[in-house]
Amino acid sequence: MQLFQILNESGELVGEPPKLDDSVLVDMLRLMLLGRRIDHKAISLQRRGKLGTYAPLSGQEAASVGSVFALDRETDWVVPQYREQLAMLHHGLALSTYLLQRMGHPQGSELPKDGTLYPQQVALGAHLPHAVGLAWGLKLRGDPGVVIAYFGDGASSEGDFHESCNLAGVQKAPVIFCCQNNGWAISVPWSQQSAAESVALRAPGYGMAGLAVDGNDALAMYAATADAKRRAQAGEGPTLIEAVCTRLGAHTTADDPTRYVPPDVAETAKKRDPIIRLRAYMIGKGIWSEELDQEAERWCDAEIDRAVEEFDATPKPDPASLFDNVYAAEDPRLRRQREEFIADRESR
Amino acid sequence: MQLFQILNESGELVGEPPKLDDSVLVDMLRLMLLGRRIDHKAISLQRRGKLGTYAPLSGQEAASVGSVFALDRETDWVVPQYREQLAMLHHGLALSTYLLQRMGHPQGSELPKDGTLYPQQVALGAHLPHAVGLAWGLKLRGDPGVVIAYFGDGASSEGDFHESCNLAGVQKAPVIFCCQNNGWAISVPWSQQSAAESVALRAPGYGMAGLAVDGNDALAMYAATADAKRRAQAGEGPTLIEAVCTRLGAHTTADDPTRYVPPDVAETAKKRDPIIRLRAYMIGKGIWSEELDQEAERWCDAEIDRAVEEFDATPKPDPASLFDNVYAAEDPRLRRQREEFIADRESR
Amino acid sequence: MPVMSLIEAIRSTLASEMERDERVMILGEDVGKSGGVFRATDGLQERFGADRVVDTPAAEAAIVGASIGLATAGWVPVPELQFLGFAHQAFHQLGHQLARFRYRTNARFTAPVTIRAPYGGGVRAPELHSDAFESLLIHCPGIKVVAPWTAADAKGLLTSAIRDPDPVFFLEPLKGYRLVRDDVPEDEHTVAFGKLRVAREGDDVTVVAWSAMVQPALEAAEAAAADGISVEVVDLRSLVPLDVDGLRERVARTGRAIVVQEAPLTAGFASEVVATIQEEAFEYLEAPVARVSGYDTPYPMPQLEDFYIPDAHRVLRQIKATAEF
Amino acid sequence: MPVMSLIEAIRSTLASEMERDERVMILGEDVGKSGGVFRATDGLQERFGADRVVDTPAAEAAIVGASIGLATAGWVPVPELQFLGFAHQAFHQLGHQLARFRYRTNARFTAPVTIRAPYGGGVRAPELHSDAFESLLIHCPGIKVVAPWTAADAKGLLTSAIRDPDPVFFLEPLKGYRLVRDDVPEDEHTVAFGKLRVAREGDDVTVVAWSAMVQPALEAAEAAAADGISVEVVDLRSLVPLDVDGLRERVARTGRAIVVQEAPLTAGFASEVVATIQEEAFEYLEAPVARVSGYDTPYPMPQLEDFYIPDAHRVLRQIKATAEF
Ligand SMILES: Cc1ncc(C[n+]2csc(CCOP(=O)(O)OP(=O)(O)O)c2C)c(N)n1
Ligand SMILES: Cc1ncc(C[n+]2csc(CCOP(=O)(O)OP(=O)(O)O)c2C)c(N)n1
Ligand SMILES: [Mg+2]
Ligand SMILES: [Mg+2]
Repeated sequence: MQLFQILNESGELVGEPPKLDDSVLVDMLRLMLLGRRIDHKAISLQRRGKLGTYAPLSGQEAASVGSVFALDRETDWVVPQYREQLAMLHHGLALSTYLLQRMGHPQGSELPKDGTLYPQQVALGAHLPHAVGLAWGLKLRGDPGVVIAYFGDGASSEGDFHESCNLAGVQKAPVIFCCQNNGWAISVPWSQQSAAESVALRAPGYGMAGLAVDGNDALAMYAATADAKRRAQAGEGPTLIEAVCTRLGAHTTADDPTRYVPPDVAETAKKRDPIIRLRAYMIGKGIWSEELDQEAERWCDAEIDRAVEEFDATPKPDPASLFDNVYAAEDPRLRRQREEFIADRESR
Repeated sequence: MQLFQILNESGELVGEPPKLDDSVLVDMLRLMLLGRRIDHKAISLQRRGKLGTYAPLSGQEAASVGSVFALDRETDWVVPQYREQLAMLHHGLALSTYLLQRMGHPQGSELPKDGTLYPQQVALGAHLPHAVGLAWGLKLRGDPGVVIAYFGDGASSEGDFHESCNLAGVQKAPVIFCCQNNGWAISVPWSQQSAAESVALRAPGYGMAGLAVDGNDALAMYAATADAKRRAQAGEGPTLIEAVCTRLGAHTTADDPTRYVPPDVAETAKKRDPIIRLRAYMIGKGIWSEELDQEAERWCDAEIDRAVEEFDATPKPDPASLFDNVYAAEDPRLRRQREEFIADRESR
Repeated sequence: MPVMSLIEAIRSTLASEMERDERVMILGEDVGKSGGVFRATDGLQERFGADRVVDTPAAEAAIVGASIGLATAGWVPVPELQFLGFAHQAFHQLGHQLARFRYRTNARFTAPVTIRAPYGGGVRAPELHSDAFESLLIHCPGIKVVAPWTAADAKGLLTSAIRDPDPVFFLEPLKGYRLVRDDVPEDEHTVAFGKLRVAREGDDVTVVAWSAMVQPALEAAEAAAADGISVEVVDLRSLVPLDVDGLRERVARTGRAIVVQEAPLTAGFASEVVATIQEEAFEYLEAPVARVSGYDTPYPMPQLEDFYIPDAHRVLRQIKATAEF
Repeated sequence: MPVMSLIEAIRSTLASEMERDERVMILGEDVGKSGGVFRATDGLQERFGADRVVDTPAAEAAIVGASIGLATAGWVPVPELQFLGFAHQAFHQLGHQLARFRYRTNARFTAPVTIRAPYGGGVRAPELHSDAFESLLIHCPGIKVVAPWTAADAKGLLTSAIRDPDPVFFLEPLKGYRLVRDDVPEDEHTVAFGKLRVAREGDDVTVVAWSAMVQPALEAAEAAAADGISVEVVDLRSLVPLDVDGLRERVARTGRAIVVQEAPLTAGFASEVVATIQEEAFEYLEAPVARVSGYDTPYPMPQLEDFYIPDAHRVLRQIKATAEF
């Protein structure tokens, strides 16, 4: 399957690069580096019992960052699965909030007020109908915003994927389905997930545009997403982008990939590192350097340290808050349960 | 979209006809004629309150009969939706049983013992995973049988369709997905059901073979199904056949198509009548005649009259039979409910 | 007040709410051009346009799931599921997504979605068209569930549902669509959730019912009167929130209660009502709270459904047994 | 008898049943190569081959639905749902298809399918991984539902389930996988459905629990003994069929009953147990049958789950209240 590529594995141009200010490219690489650092930090926090199960994104930085940078955070929406830390941060989520979420703290559910970010979704593909309805609704209102929905190769097997793509096609909803095909659904390889060579091959079945992109190529992801957005806003409907990328780490901190990932696969994966590729291109372009590496490293550490400080400083949640936000107005039966709960706590 | 065709609308050969004994062609046409007669009879029975809601198949005779004739009743399975009267009859269902089913009589649920016929399915697409599991299971046992699953264009929008096609592809299950695209899901036209030009376009997304067939052409349906069966048995996996056909009547006797079907559409539909087409071909071939029309008519009436007699002669069901077949062995709580039920009936 | 059938009350309420609030939109299978298989949305597409009354593909999970996103975009979706039986296909979107959207986003997002579906048996419908599975929805915290029987309550509760900031499942008794006819207030009419309706006063036994079971309850009460038993009939109409105080008060008066449901016995909503009554009114109870219910079988074939669905005879027998206990 | 953890008992039972009957096959997400996210199927694919231990795509409706067809082809499928929370995606295949297959075909076809799924909270799992929604399955006539707590019962009930001619939902307490350890009979061991287990004898109050709630019930009983209240603890273990006679007998002895469940209160299975007890043992009851339950909220974030799940303290408080009533 021929993948849409702009940078080859050595970071050389093999296609027309999107017109981007150097500063934007720098911001993209910095966010990708931040993602890599967050993985390291989060995994060590998890090992020390300070964080719950964590899903690392190492290897998928270009797929997330390249696509989300092609959108406008003011007007365009991000509807994530659970491995889109970077897209969520880019859309205004505080890193400390993200960490609290991974720690199972209710404050971790806070989303930017009047932002354009949906909550992360644990159920595979269950957020896709939401993304379609949102895009459809924006279009009906004459709102220029488009919606990007992220999900994985495993999620593409769920019925919700199908119903969503089909409805989006019929309504010409301005939604971009961004499937990050990292080749694995926990332990199940793509070859056992589907007999199709590529997820992108499903687009014609919904009358929508589809493209298989080298997901380790940040520029290709940017260009493909920008084009999909243009089409969406022109009323040409949804696009299915398959970002063929690599999962460098485990599925989550609860997973042991050595049980199922063949060593050679793990090896070749490393070679495809999207950060190395973009960095090489930018160095060649003279807009990145070792100094900037160090500068970025300091910035990442500062960002993470600040987030961890806030995280550590966050008081434990009020137990009774588990009764909050079930309904706009608490019904009497639930109120009574809250009161019994408080009485029980006081009896301890 | 180019449809696979062997007979054009005038019944002239435009492709290589399948090698079929004349007697088989005669049987096919007779079964198609029987279907048309059953529709008329059933609709009048329904009007007189002797039958429940009925789903006519007029216009889809070639799609059902052409495909099912390519299969072996002894070894190949039929997994129908609810508009495959003819495929079910061909696979051993008694017409009287079918009528009882439409009347809501429990005896209408009787299926041929050790036959290869599944029950009709009311929930759209819900039978597709069953068909896949069945085909997969037969293959695992080294059984040569293949499975054909019938469903409509509306059902192709359900999540079950997607999950089933994808699983079938991965397991290379010997299943034939036969989508009868009659252009309507009750009042919803295909153009609002999907933005895809054709259901068959979905096949590549599952790594399976797909073909859009002129569903009003019995020979094309036979050939396409025979080929799909060959592939299935050769271990080449599932096939998605889209039978592009026409619904000449209402969705069911409860439906009024004049509310939504444009008159011209209804008119052009008539021209595509699959019976006229096959009959013209067979007359040209010298294997059908007006005498055979009359003979067939007599046969149809005899078949139907006999079925209606059996239907009329069937005693009302035993009320307590509603407790039968919930489990292999009745659990005490249910037994008590049955006893209370009987006591209540006796108290009347 | 004009007399309306249940279906007329629903249709006119949908129309007036769409008139009042242009954010209200309808989506579902066959709701547009054909006006719905029961004509609940008849004429609405002509009147409000194909953008606000939308025929969708046959995909229940997408209908419910898309409604969540439409709500975020500022719409007030009123999706129709053609029959409650097909809500099963959307169950993950109902119980896990729609019901929890406010909770899991700390109220950043809400989902003011009103799902309408016909349910219950008695019209010889095909398989899966007649099940009464309200308890499955009721056990999904975050969704409100209402099940009116009268046309007036249908108008009042549907109006309240559409204006409610939270998701509401609006259950319509299929059997009552044309059968039920009563006076419906012409002007704006809302019925607050969580308040039961006393359909008939009585002193000896309290029969609790909702939706299509109100009718056999009333018939049985009438018959019992002839035998000198004074039966009160309570129409819950709002299942979530449940009128716990109302239940206590009504049952405390009689000391004897029967709960009638169409659903299978085991784990049906009647068991919740029984458990609640005996928790709340134990000291007043002179007899066990009884259940008259559908049986623990799949919904039977149409020719057997009249034997399956509780009728006045069964309710009356239980009234006598409970009264004599 | 060897001491085994719950997960070991499940794994060894699966192995011995696959050994005994070559028609038994396992399918699900990650059950093969990786041996399951909780290692319930660890080593089975190496041992029995990739045809009988199959890694499927992430598609729950297909996993359950395909099992029906596999059964028709002569297999005895034992599908795993990775977490009960994802059974929602397959709900139509469970409640409408699997549960009714025998009924709707007049027994021409049966579906001897045993679905395994971990459920319940207490391990800080992410959203949707901890819900205890047994009552949704219990309200689907045609499926049997068992929920063991001890490793011995896990072996006995899983063996019975796999050999049962009807569909069985086998609920595994996620919290107990490694926590629970007890003596498990080495040889063939079956536990008949529909028989409760008396986990602790007592005379004053009967506490009814199942799955993970057996533990707080036992702890509370222990603590109550110190206060001079003799508490009996009943482990239902088989929810459908329900041991109605056993419940009557046990509660008749004490006249006081408490039902403990992890699920949300409203329309949870506890309400069925309460309704049944008060129907069966009304004359013996000296206090209302009480419920100690999860709350009517979505399952909370992990840091709040210990406050949500009923614990020994809550059960003990109710024991005192019920004893003093
Ligand atoms: C509906 C549903 N079924 C099953 C699961 C359990 N599960 C969690 S992650 C996962 C694999 C997902 O793989 P993929 O979609 O490729 O995303 P990735 O983890 O590779 O980013 C599964 C099966 C789930 N979360 N939701
Ligand atoms: C899961 C499900 N959703 C909705 C329905 C209601 N319904 C019955 S027939 C129908 C249209 C089906 O159209 P199609 O699949 O094209 O089959 P056709 O009737 O045209 O043969 C719908 C929506 C159903 N039976 N099952
Ligand atoms: Mg993946
Ligand atoms: Mg159709």
